[in-house]
Formats: sequence, structure tokens, C-alpha cells
Amino acid sequence: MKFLDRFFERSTRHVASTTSRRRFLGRLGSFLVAGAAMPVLLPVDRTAKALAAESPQAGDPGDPTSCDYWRYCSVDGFLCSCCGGTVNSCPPGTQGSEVTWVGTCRNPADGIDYIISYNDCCGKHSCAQCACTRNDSEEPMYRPFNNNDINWCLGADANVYNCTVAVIRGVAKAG
Amino acid sequence: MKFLDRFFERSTRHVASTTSRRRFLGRLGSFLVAGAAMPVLLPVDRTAKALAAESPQAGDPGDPTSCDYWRYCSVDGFLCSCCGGTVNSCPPGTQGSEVTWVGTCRNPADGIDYIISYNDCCGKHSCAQCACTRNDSEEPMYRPFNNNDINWCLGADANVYNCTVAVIRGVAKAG
Amino acid sequence: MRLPRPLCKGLLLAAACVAAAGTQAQLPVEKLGQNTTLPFPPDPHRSYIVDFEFNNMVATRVVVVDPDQRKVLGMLSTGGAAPAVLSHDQKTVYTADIFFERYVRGKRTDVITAWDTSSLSPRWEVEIPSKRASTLTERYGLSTSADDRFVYIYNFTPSTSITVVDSKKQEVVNELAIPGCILNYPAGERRFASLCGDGKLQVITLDDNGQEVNRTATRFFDPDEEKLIERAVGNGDTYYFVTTEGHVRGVDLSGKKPKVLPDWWLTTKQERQEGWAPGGWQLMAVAPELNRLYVLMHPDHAPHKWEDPSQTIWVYDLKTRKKVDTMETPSLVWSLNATSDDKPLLLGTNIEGGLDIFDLTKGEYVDTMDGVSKTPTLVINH
Amino acid sequence: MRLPRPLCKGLLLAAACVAAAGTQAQLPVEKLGQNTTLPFPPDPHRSYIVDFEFNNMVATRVVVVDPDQRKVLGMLSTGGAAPAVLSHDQKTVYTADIFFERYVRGKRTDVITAWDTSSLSPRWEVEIPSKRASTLTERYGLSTSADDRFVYIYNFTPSTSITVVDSKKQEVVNELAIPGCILNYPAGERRFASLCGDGKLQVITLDDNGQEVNRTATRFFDPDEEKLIERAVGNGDTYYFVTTEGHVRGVDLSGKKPKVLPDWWLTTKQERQEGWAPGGWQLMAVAPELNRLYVLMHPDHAPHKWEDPSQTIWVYDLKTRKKVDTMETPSLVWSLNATSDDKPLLLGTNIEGGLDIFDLTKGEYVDTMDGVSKTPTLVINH
Repeated sequence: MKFLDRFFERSTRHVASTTSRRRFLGRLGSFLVAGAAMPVLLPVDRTAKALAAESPQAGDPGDPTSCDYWRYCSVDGFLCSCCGGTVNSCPPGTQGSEVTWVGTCRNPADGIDYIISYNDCCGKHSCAQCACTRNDSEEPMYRPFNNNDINWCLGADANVYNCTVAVIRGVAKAG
Repeated sequence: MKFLDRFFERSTRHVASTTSRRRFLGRLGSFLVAGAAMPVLLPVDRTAKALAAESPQAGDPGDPTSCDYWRYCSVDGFLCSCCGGTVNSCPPGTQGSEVTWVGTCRNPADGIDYIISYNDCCGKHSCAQCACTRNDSEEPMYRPFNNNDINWCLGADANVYNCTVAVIRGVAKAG
Repeated sequence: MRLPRPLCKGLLLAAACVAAAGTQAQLPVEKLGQNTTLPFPPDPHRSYIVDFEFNNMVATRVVVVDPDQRKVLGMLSTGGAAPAVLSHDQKTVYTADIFFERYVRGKRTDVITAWDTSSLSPRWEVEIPSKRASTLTERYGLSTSADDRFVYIYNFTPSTSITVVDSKKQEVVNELAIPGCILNYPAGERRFASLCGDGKLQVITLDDNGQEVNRTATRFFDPDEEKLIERAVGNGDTYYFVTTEGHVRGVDLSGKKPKVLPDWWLTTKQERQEGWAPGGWQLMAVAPELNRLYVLMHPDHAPHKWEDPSQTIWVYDLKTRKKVDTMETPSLVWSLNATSDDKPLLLGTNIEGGLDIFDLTKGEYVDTMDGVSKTPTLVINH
Repeated sequence: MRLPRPLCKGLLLAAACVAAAGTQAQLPVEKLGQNTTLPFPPDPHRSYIVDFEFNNMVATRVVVVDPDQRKVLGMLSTGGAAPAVLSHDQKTVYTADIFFERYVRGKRTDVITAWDTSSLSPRWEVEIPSKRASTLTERYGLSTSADDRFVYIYNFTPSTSITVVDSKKQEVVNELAIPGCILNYPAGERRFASLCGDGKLQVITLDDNGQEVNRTATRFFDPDEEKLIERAVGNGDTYYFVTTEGHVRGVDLSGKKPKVLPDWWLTTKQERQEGWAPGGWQLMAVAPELNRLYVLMHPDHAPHKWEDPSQTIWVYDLKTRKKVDTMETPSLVWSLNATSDDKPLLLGTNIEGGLDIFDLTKGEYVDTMDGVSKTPTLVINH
């Protein structure tokens, strides 16, 4: 799909590292859709970006500078890992927003669904590196805390968006 | 030259429609370089952009939305003809700068060298259409009124650059 | 002797003048043209592309184009990825701008800017509370009453509310809390709806001073059963919403209480089984004179694709609710809008910044204006 | 039991933990990291890319990168295509910003912003006269005295002058008219030169209060005979200028009066006949520890190509003034800079926004960081 290489990058095999929307809906709405297929777990290729990657932990596989990385299953923006920050810390001189949206992503290493908060880092303008959009556990805007089309810098001193981090906030569901 | 298609557009045959720097230097500095070759006059292809072009006058050949157009021999910026203006008028809502730089361009129709003022239109940000850079009669910055690396919106209410027009101000030298 | 060109024209000595041009006729000295204006009323196909400038998002723009001539007519410079809406009288573009004193920091100022559609210059501005929702630009974040008296601005802090600006007084006259609800779908002169997280549609009615006189909440959909995309399309006071699976829910807001219309599907059961579903940003458009609905459709539906662009547009008759046509484009289109005249165009912003043009009389893709914008989130028309 | 990962590390139970991870060990809950800082002193290869953002030019940036790790370290958000310069003590990046109240209109405010090189946050700012030259960013539009006490800002209105900011007092202490001359090439603690349209080099000496105590003008070149590109390269107090044809003119500014150095050519007569000449934006760089000069060269010289990018870099020994090497890169490079350490890199901004990296110890192109900026006019290093 040529879309992937242009407007926004997106994992070509992102199904591998994420859980399905139905599963997520189920968790939130106490409503489990029968037959939601378990996604096939594929290995994530890190070789291409090895130099730029942060040191991976065992149990947290993948390249945090790649849109493929499992935690980015519902990210929509620039990856702070490519902007001078890390997967869970803001770049120098930016301020992390204290309000945020959350997604649920499956870690392919342990099969566990984690609650990930996508905090926006703010106060400098668009980093414009590693644009990544993945909507796996996104909801329409009437469920704002699960929506990634909002500039969440509203929780910072200036609502000017620089990039997004992906912070593990807990376990949604054991694998 | 792949440069032409990327960073800035520039006429691939711009020599055709312009006079040489030496000739221009000669005019300004009362100093005529012997042997400055007369550029070969090639036809300018307008077919590709026919739909977007303004009506050409006889005697003023070429497409004012193309970097090839003879008057643009020393332009460096966005062509107002592509931005809602024309070859010599500013787009709606922008203000023309009253100070400007000039170049000397040869009109291939009559072989005359014209003095062209490149007025910048200001008060909106970069038009970002038809980027064009041609330095044929440009001088270093210590001759600022012949330099196109300056944002000439300094002569407008706000020095915010939108695009550039090319206005005939007189004849530099008959062909 | 060199005949100046205006003289040539005046004397109608065409042959002589061409000859003169061929030898030594000089082009006349010119003046710099200023104060260019666009004609009024605007051509019905004139299009305004809301450009998010995602790689910048501080200084952003609306690009004004003539899709028939494939010509850029000008632009508006906006602040902070401002939403834009056109007044019904065609005279004004409203943008809801956010400005920071040091562009990315310092004092924040939110304003409504009223731009003249002919001069493309600001006619007036009014400062509004610094609460404007900052989202990937979508419709109904900013709207106007049918008589253009009121401008409604959607706020998200993350509390949600609507700022009401009186365009006659040029001042803020109200801020209405809409807890749990989002956006403002305008209806008539004094009414707007908001879509709520509990599946209801809330409708607020104002008086001529912008004060609330009525508020209702009507069950509309079940958010635990389906995802109803908030990026609806309006046709007069009727709005069409669609779910991520292709289930259409319409509502008529012309009366005191919303009238929920019979629901229907974009797809047959077989098409759904084949994997067809809608997707895109502003994924639906209506051409009112044709009474047709245009929807970006995907052949390989998956839940996470609901905001993806597409090269395929399905066409529906809104009376029969049947699919009547398909259009294809070489670009990946993300947002649609149709013009409201009787020879309408469908405009689609593609993901490379271009504008795809479809002739709806012929029912086909015509051309693409490449590179007219950077991150075009929406296209709007008079 | 699921061992939290920190516990795994603490107990050094590597094998057990890996096993646990393979089964059901959970990743620990994390906190959002804030207040990230870069190490001080900075790595000698740290590079600052001045990004003009030509398609926007209102909200602009400086991108900070580690070229060895090919890593973006952060960015500064600047206003109005601000020039940037580094203090000699490595603690500060100065930018000369222009802000408009409504981004493209309204009240203009010019400031010098002093950014901390570790926190990449503004430490202080001082308002300066609204005269700052607005040009395609080039060196010596903004510079600092050797002791970092004074910051010199080049003004163009089109009258030319230099605003002097005292970084200790954090205030403007002087504005010096430099009629007919441009830029500020700093020398020593209290001196700067300007290049004049009459071919002279003007040198102004200040006292500790920023007041002028001496001004000289020295004949340097003949502007009717040659075009001397103002985008010189400095090596301590010595500056190298080059003409569009490749004629090098050096000047030593360390003394009271400028000492013009013997001129020389980048090319042999034969190379000139073959069409070799320099071209580019910041087309020259010096690696002081190697005492070498690097110049972007064109094989097909024509007068209008003097600002064109190139894939070819010629290397000169500054002592012998002889060409000693050639480097080639796959990109079209527009602006150069070399680091000042003893294992220097040459950095080149290419016209697609990338940064080309050359290892000067090996004398070869190493790699390109693609897409790290939009319109990179300059790269600067500590």
C-alpha cells in the first residue's frame, strides 16, 4: 500500500504486535465480542534501524524508533524516540502533557495486553520525524481519552505539539 | 541534474531566455567584459502547463507559472503567478513590498534586456507553490539591490514573505 | 520608432505591431499590481483547502483554489491549525486561530478571525476564551447559524463546551457546557446538536441573544455496540453519520426535537462479507442538487482502517439509499466535499497534498491539482 | 509470581528472568520522563542544523543532532527564519527571532533568545530593535565576541547596521551604522569586520561597554572585477573569502588593522579551463586541527551556478594552499561545516533536508541522515 510510505508511516505488519479493537471494546464496555480472532504474532524486524534504536529490553522487543514497535499500536504523531526523547521521555526543552489518551497494545514477547498512555510532549513545534499513525484501539472523539486525533498538549503550558511517547501504565488483560 | 526537480525548480534551459552575468556586470559597473557569449535563443515549451498559464502577449513569450519564463532570470522564491497573483501583481490579501531587488533579463522575443524588479508580496506566509531559483544576474549581498537571498518584505507592513512578482521597469540594453 | 504596446492595441494596427515586436518594439514599463480581489459572488466551485501543516502546526493555512481552472486563488494564514467554516452569505471565512506570543510558548491568544472572501484579508477578529479544541481539523468544530448571526466554537480542555460568538456585535455572547458531548452540528438559525459518549444526540436551542432556551437529549446509537464516526455530513438540517462498519444513521434536526431517520447500510451483506467498509477522514460528502451521497470505501476492511485514505468512492442515491455508481482515482483520498450547485464537483484531498477533482455530472474523476497543500485535512465549499 | 523487571536486574537472576519473560513476567509500570538534558560539555561532533523551513518561514527551527549516532537530540523552535550562533563557552545557542502577534501580521517583536545547550530551553531573551536582516540564513548575520560578552546582530532595513547586545547585562548597548557594508565577521574580544560594496573591509573596535573606539576601512577586492562571495569561512581570526570563479582572498583580523593575506586560486589554470569553480550556499568549511579547507566545487561552471549545490568537495592544505584530496557524496550538498576537534567530521546539509557526514580523518563520505530537516541553510558546531 503506497499510503504507508508517504503521508504517515504505519507498520506493515502491525497486526502482529497489537490486540484487536473488538477485544479492547470488550474490556472497556464489559462486552466481549465472540470470535475476535487472536492476531498472529510475527517477529519485528529491527535490523534496518539498529543504529538508531535504543537498547531493547528482553521482554520489550522491537525498535522504539520504528512505527512497528508494539507500544505504538494507537499512536498518531511523531515518535519522541526520533526527536531527542525516548519511548517514554520527552525531548529536551519540551514539557509532557499531564492529560492524555490511552490505548491497549499486546506485547508480542509475553502476550499481555498493556494499557499504554500516549503523552504528548509540548512547547516546541512539530518534531516532524518518524510520523506514525496506527488506530488499533482508537475510538471516535466522543470517547476522547481513547482518541488520537486530539492534540493532548492541552495539559501543558503551551498547546504546541512536538511528539508523542508511549508509557506503560498497567496491564489490561493477561495473554 | 536532479537538483532541478527537487529543492528548487529551475529552468533547464534558462540560458536561452536570459542575458549573461557579465553583460549585466558590464552595465552596472561601466565595464564590459570582452567575449561574453551571446546566449542561444531556444523556444520555451509552454504545452505542459497550458491550462494554468495566463494569456501570453505577443512579444512577451512564455508561461508566467513556469520557472522557465524569461522574466524570472533572477528570481529566488515562489512565483506569485502560482499563488493567486499574476506575473506582476500580488495575490489577494498580500501587500507588495515597496523596496526590491532588480535583475536584467533578456526577452527572447525582441532580444532586448529589460530591467525587472522582483517585488515580494508580503503579509501571508510562504505560498509554497512554484519555488524557483535562478541567479543569472544576481550579485553578492554587498550589492543588496541585486541580491535575491534577502527577504524584501522589509518594505511592507509585516516582513512575512508570500511570493515574488517580476515587473518590467525599463530597458537595460537593446538587443 | 518603437511603438509602445498599448498604442499598438489602441490603433488596432495588429500587423504592424507584430512586425514591430519582431524587430524592436519594447514591452511597456509596468506597475506592481496590488489589492487583487476575487469576484463576488464566488464561483460555486471555489474550494477552500484546510491545511493542517502537520510538520509545523504553528503557522498554518487555508488554500483557496479554482478547481475548474486548476488555479490557486490565494491563501489565508491561520494560527495553530485553525478550523475554518464559510458563512452562508458567501462573504466570510471564519477561522478559529490560536496564537502564542513566542509561537510555541508565552501568552496564548485565541481569536475568531472573519476573512473577506473577496479580499482574503481579515475584516474583523474577536478574542475568545483560550479553550478551542485542538484536533486534527474536522467539520463541526466550528460552524455558523443558518443566518450567519452566530459562530459556534467547540472547546475541549478536556471539559467540552461551545463558545458562541455574535457576528453582528462581534463579541462572545455565551459559553455553553456540553459535558460528555462533542462538536456543534448546526441546524436552522438558533440550534445546534452535539454527539454524546452515551450515544445520545443533545440539541441546544438559543434565543437571539445567544442564550440557551432549550436543551434535549435523544438516544441515537449504542456506543458499546458500534463506533459511530463523528465526522458526519450535513445536507441542510439533515445529518448522516456512519459507523466504522458501514451502518448509516441519519437525523433530521429541523424540528424542535431531533428526528432519527431509518438506518441503512452502505453495503449489502455480501459486500460486507467481501470486506467492504468505509474509511477516511472526512469520509462522506453530499451533493445536495443531486441528492447523492459519496463515501470513501475500502475493499479490505479491518477495524483499524477506519481513518485510512482510499482510491474508491461509492455513490448513493439518498432517496432510494441504493448504491448507484463507483468512482476511482489514482490518488489516495482522505477527505471529501461536494459543491452545492447543479453541476457539482466532488473534491477530494489526497494524502500527498493534492486535490482530486471529480465531475459529478459525468460521474468520474477528472484531474488532480498536485501539491497545492501540505496536510489537507478538509476541503470546504460555498 | 511475576518478577517485576527491576527486581530481576537487582537480583542478577538473568536466566530466571528471561524465563519469566518468556512466560508471564509483566513489564513494569513506567513514569513519563521529563526534563531531559543533554550532557555538558557537548560532544565535539554535536551539530546544529539551521532549518529555514522555506515552505513556512514563520515558525522555524534549529535541529540538534549527534552525527556519530545518527540521532536527533532535540530542536529549538525559532521565529521568522532566525539565524543561530553558538557561544564559545559551549553553553549557549543564540537565535535572533522575529515574532508577529498574529504570526504574519500585527505587532512585530525582535528578540535575541539565549538557549541553554543542555536543556535546549530559553535561558533569557532580550528585545532588540525590529531591524534584523531577514535573509536566507547565512553565517555572520549573528555572531559573538571571543569572550561571549557581546552578541552582534546584522540589521538590514535596507540601511545596514549592527545591534550590539551585552550578554552580561542582557541588554542592547549599541547600534552601529555600517553604511554600504554588510554582516559582522567577529575578531577577538571587541572587534568585527564588515564587507563593503566598494570592495573595502571595514573593521570596528568596541570598548567593554560596547561603544565604538576605532573604525578602519581597508581595500580588499574590486567589486567591478569579481564577485567575492560574502559567505566566508573563519579560522580563528582569519577569514577566507572566495570569488565565484575560485579566487581565494584571506584576511587576518587579529591585529588593529586587517592584514590582507596573499591571494590564491582553488583551481589550476587547466582546471579552470575544464570548467571547475566553487558553488554552494555555505560553500567552504575549515577543520582547524587539520588546517584544511573544504570547498564545494562544480565541474561545469557557469556564472549563474555560484549558489548551486554539489556532490563534489575539494580539500586544500591551508599551509601549502594546494589541493590534497577530493570527496564525493551521493547527495547534492549546499552548506558545509567542520568540527573543531582533532578527529573532525565534515557536515554537509543536502538539498533534501538531510545531513551528509564525512570522516575527515579517513577523508571520506560516511553516511547521510536523511530528512532531519526541511530547508537546512547552515550547520554549525561547537
